[in-house]
Amino acid sequence: MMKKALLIGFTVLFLGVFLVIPLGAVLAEAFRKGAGAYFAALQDREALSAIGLTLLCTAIAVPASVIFGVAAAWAVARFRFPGKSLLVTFIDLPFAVSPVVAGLVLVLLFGMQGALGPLMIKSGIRVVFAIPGIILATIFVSFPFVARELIPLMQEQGDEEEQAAMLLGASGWQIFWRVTVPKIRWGILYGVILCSARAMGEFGAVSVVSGHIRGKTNTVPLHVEILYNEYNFVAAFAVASLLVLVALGTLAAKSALEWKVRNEH
Amino acid sequence: MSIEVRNISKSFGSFRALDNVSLHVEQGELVSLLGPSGSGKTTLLRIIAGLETPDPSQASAVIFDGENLTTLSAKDRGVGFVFQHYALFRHMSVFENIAFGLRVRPKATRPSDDVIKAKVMELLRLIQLENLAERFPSQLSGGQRQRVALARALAIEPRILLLDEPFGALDAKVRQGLRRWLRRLHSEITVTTVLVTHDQDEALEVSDRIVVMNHGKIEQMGTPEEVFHKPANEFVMDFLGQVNLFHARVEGQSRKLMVRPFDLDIVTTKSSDSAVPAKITRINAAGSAVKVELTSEAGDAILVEIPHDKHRGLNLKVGDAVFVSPRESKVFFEDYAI
Amino acid sequence: MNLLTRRQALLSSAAGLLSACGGGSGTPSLRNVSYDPTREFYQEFNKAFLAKWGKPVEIEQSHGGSGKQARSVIDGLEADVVTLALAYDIDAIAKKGRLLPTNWQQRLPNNSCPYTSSIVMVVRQGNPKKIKDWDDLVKPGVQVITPNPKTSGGARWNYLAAWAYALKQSANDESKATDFIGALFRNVPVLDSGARGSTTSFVQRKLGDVLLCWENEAYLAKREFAAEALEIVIPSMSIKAEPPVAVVDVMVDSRGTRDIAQAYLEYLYSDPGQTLAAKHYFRPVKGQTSTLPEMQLATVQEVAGGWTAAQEKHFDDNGVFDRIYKPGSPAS
Amino acid sequence: MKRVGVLPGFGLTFGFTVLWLSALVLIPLSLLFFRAASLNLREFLDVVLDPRAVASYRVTLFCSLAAAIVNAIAGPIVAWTLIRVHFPGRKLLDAVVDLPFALPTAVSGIALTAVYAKNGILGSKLAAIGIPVAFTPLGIIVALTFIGLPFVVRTMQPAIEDLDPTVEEAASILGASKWQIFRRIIVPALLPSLLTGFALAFARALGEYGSVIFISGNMPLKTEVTALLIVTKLEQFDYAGATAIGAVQLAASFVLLFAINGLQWWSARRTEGTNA
Repeated sequence: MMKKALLIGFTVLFLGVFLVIPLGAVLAEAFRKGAGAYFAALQDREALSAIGLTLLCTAIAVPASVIFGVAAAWAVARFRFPGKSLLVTFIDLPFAVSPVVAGLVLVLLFGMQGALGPLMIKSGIRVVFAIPGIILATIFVSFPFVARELIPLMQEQGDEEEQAAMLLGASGWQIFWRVTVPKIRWGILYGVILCSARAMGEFGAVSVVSGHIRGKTNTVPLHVEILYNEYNFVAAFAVASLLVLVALGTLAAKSALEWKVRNEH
Repeated sequence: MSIEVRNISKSFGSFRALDNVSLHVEQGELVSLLGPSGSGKTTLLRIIAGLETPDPSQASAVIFDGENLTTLSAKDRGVGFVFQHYALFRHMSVFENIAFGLRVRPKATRPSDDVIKAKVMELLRLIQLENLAERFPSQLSGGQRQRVALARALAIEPRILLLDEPFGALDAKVRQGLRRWLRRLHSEITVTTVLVTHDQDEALEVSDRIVVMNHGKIEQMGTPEEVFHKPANEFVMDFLGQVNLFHARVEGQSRKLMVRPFDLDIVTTKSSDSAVPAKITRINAAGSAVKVELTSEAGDAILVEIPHDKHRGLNLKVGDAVFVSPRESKVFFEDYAI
Repeated sequence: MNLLTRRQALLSSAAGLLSACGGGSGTPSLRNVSYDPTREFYQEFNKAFLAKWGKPVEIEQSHGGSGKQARSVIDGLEADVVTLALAYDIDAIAKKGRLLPTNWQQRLPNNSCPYTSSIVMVVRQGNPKKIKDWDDLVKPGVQVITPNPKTSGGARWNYLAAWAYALKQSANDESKATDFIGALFRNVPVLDSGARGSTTSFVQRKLGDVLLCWENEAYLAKREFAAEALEIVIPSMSIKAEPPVAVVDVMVDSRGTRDIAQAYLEYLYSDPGQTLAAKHYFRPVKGQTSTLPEMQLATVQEVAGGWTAAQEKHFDDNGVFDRIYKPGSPAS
Repeated sequence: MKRVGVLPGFGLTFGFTVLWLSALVLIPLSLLFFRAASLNLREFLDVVLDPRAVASYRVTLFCSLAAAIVNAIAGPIVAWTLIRVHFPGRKLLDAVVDLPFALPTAVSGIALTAVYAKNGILGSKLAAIGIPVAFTPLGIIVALTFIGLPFVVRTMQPAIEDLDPTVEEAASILGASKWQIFRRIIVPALLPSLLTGFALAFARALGEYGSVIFISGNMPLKTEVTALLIVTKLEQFDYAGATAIGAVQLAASFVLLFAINGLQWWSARRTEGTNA
């Protein structure tokens, strides 16, 4: 009992100091002028356009992360091969790369002074300072999440169930869909939640490649920055709190799903 | 279906798990691979199943009924395999676990749902778990999980059945019951079976033949009687039961002498030259025989097993000075039998 | 290639659908890439221009740090006109990006600056530290808030205003002026990366005693944070900040927007344009009289021999500003 | 390629992984080195060994490590509590853990600065007892702890969920003490994910920009982080200098991640070895 109280106390205190109070600061500012101002900020035309673009980026980045993550985790956790540590390190690299650098390399690649840029711009393809660049930047910063969630999980779980399935005559896809996916679904879900949160919240890299064109290439975080720089703190934090609500919403959805699955059993 | 393993070696890095092993298992036999951990028995089993690939060599082969399977995937070998920790599909019910091997068959050969259901129910009856079909593995006891794993392996009507330490994770009582059950089951369905174990009692009780392994090599193959009563060498003798070790001088030379406890006798008077004086330190009369622990003058600990009536006749007490003499002549001098 | 274009088109249209924003591909668009403090001004100016222009056109605004915006244009951000904080940034577009001729400043009146501004001081209610002029900023115990000149165009104007004053006080003795700048930055507790970040530090975080900022920003802050009752201090002299504008030739020619781009910039010099600039606390350059107080202003040309020289001498690596923060120097 | 493992799909998954990584990570990042190579060695060294650059490495490294250590200690406790201990509000706290990912880093920076500045709700109390947070290295550590926390908690949660409670029970029946259960059963099972979380939190902190610049004060030599130095170079149109520092930072992150991953494989192999 004592131990439980200690654990709860520590968790509440730590998360409180580092997460809950800053979150409170965001929400308090967002509602400083009342719910009317809050909802007005969300219905602004440019806010809506930023939300749309952010949803689009997320809708592309998350499936990319899932497909990559499952493939990478399968290769890394199920086989022994030389250079595995190196491969895992490369998967981690996008986390370590400064968002500023991540944006910069896209500019170095697709910018007008870049390696591929002049050619692509001549053929009418714009990557940086247009939506494809924003999507690429989002994918770059968010794609390792599912892989990173799954690799330790699949290593921990081992592959005896898969071996058993194989000995029972199951093909590779059958093993994957019927045995592995159910085993790792919570890992995938966690990965998806993290990946979508990160994809929606990415600021640094997207900021470099966006061009900040109002109503066109502004994502939600960039829109927040603009509002903040206009001293429109209420609107800035209102739009930012939207991202918090999305994060809370996905977690609620996850809990509901967990509950449902548990009750089915 | 018979199994033939020829000249198989397997290394993990610098560790040599199997060293040029050959083995033959007859149709319908139940063979145990017995050895301490690290002896290579599990590796051999996994190579037969196709879960490991042997070190490449021209001479090596795994042959089922004359068909060379060395390069065939585990998926297509038609082997039933039971893992030490069962490897049940944790998200599937008992029913679905057993049905899995049938459900994943290609459309052309997949039985209908009714046939699958009938087959699974039959297997559930065989493992006496008819009532638990809808349970999940986490809701079963260890022994129940073990039986589900076996039923799952049998569902695909395997050509051979491989069991990796099937009772290793269970407590002694359950293990006893399952052993006997496995023996009965095997006589009912007579599928060629290879079982890996490090428990000599288990091997002696269930096997038609025992393969004793050590350090990646086969030390001896034979019926339980053969390996127990005619051990090929010191390791086999030591591994298959308790052994007393004596240091004796024979013909002027120092020799090592190994005798099983029930091959020794206790006498109160020095009856022969080979009788050794010793003092009784402990008497345990519980069990099928009376176990008497003694200490020789040289300070060696000696264990002797005598029948209860003999014990009563001698009226032994702790602290008594007695003599221990070999009853049987099957002992080892270093590495040869006399 | 074809596939890619189509996909890109699909993506853009998907974004368009999701964002429910208008402006179909039929309407021509004009893109103005500008710096941070002009947001409010161009919002109003664009409306006025659209009314005058009469034909349907969509004006797209992009705001950000001046240097960053210039870099984006060099790297391919399609801008029909650039309206930035310093000539140096448009020079970079001309030299590094080759998107407009290097003599761009001669193409519009007043060195292509349709409005000017200067640097002033903002203090708290009642001016508790009695700050009147630049000398007060180097006193011990006074904390000065200014962004980092290496990352902020506005901060470079702040710096040069102080430099101009120091040169004048020391009768053009550069080593004394350097000492003065060093002493000033020793009083800077926090270097924000942008001008509006500094304002926030000063107003919201209550950091520092005096904020150096654009004149127009000072009036905006005073209005936005009315509750703070901020006061504006006009120093004895300051710098004439000249934010220039230019048409980006390569872009307008490829997009067919030269006419409207040219008209757009010329409208800045018109009476309505100048009135709007004055309304947003910029100093108009033609006809209109400013409501802002008279100030003694030096130009960059006078204090540093132009932007290229100023950048090289003061702000590039190992320039005067960097030397303030060398290890072992008093400010470090 | 020699590989060990009998399950199918190695070629497909390995090929796809390598292809995707190359297109998205390796080729773009190699451009960084390519561009930095436009400097000659002397110029390169001048840029990357400049005292201010070196000071920024020190600040970045120290604060990142401190934040990662805080997370590596607090993260497992938080993750364990959120999964194993049931109390009202648990779900809500669990949800809040994702916050640092969801909030744009700039918003996080602003919110943290507001809370930890001298006039902030926590900052005022801490400043009163002589611990100023915002605009000091401690402020950077706070921001980096905030940024890195979800990495540790979220990588550990599936592993904790997967940890079979019956194993712990079995161990306690076998007479193992709490400490033995912890050391012999829980630690080996959770160590890989803890190390992963630590590595990611650490690496992420090394490159963090948005949340740090608001709370750090950005004073050269004291609280200026390396990412800011890169931005500073870019503002001067100095791509070569920016990419040179970026390349150094990337190389350092890579070496650190590689070392930690290597350590993890090594420890995994060691535990495998003792089990066999």
